[in-house]
Amino acid sequence: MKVVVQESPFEPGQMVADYQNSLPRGKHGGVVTFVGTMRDFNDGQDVAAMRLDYYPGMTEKHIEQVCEEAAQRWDIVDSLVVHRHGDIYPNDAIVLVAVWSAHRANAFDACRFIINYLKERAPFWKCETTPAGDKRWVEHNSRDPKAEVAAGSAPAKTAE
Amino acid sequence: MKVVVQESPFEPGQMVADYQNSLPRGKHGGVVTFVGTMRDFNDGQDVAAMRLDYYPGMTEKHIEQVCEEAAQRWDIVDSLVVHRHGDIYPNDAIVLVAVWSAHRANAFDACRFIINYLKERAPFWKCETTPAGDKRWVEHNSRDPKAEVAAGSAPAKTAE
Amino acid sequence: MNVTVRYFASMRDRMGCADEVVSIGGDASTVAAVWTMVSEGKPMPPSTLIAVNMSYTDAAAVLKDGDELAFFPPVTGG
Amino acid sequence: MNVTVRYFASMRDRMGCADEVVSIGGDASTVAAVWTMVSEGKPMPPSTLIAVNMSYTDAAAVLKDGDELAFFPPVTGG
Repeated sequence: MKVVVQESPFEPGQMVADYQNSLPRGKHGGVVTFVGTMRDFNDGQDVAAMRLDYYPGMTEKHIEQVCEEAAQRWDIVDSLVVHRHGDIYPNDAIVLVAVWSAHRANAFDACRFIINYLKERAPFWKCETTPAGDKRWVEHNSRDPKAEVAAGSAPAKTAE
Repeated sequence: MKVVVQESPFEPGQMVADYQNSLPRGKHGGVVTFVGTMRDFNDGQDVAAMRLDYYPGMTEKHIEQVCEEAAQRWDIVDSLVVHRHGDIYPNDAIVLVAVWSAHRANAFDACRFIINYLKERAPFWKCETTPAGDKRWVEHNSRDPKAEVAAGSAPAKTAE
Repeated sequence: MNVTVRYFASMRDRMGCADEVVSIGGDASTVAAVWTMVSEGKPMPPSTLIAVNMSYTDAAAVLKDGDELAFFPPVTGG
Repeated sequence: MNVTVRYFASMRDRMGCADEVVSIGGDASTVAAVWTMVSEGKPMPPSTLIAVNMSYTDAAAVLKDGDELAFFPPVTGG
């Protein structure tokens, strides 16, 4: 299991190939990956650039917890998460989640679980810049309609 | 949409990156990929090498049909399938399925659908070679327990 | 009429060839009838898959001149 | 006792700083009490998230000397 939060751009295919080379050879049957890419529009407005803030320490800890929870729930061989912070431009990879398993069903389920819970729990905040130079905080993420709502495991909401 | 059945080994990350570069930039939010890798064991026996036979023409046609069906069922941007035939060795990538979409849930669903139905319908046959040199045909694929059984769309079984 | 019959994987081993052209009297024949000819009356192995002109079908399908018929075991790709 | 309070994203813009150390009389205080101090009595924005020592918690949580408390809006990573 490896979790990396980094400022520099990365090539998802290269990260997956490099990590896979460190795994025992010939033991896993497949790998499912999700790569989230920066789009040049959001909520109907053009976006020229983005800054991604995070909470060093807490962010990595929560991604690791999500990966550990996935490894407890599904029979997987290993998982890798890479997430950018800092300045990001359209078409950049923002996040990579890769899960290796003997049977593909477990890798699909675990990969989807990790990205869904990472988006719910890991402290990252997107600040978008429009082509005119205006900045705005993204207020909420879109949800996967199939994401489970796990009572007690989502971030506490402070109803005021 | 692109479907390739080829004899030469391929680097999945490079195939995904190259195809993604041909897509309109900044329009898709993410890509889900599945890569199936040759293991060095199957049904409890060691496997040293494998030959993958196929039915040229019918195989490509059925993979294309599965990709088209996925594009009708889910709102996706594009899909890519690469599948090996011929001689394959442990740790080689056998199959790559990549699906791009604006919302990740559709890419997860469509990618899983394509690999499940490819495994059910596309005419490929694995012949494994043990370290001692014995050859044996693989008799059936493992199923994804979440695969739908679509009446009328699976290959006809000839009840004797 | 003539039909090309193709065999794949373990079916090819069983039949001893990759393909053959079968000549049938008359204008129509079913897949089952062609199987009986090429197999010399042996039963079709359970779970054999059948394709005509690269589309899945079943043993009751009717063939016409020039069709490509294929017999093969369950597929194991991916 | 002293508590470090950290703000992120739009909460940082609202509070005008990234972090501050808050001194509180006594041995214990709740998150809600610290919020009242740092905000000068303003209500907490709806859906504010709270973490103590990098674990999610709620406004009723009790703080001890040296804790790191954080306030931030809903997360938007991935």
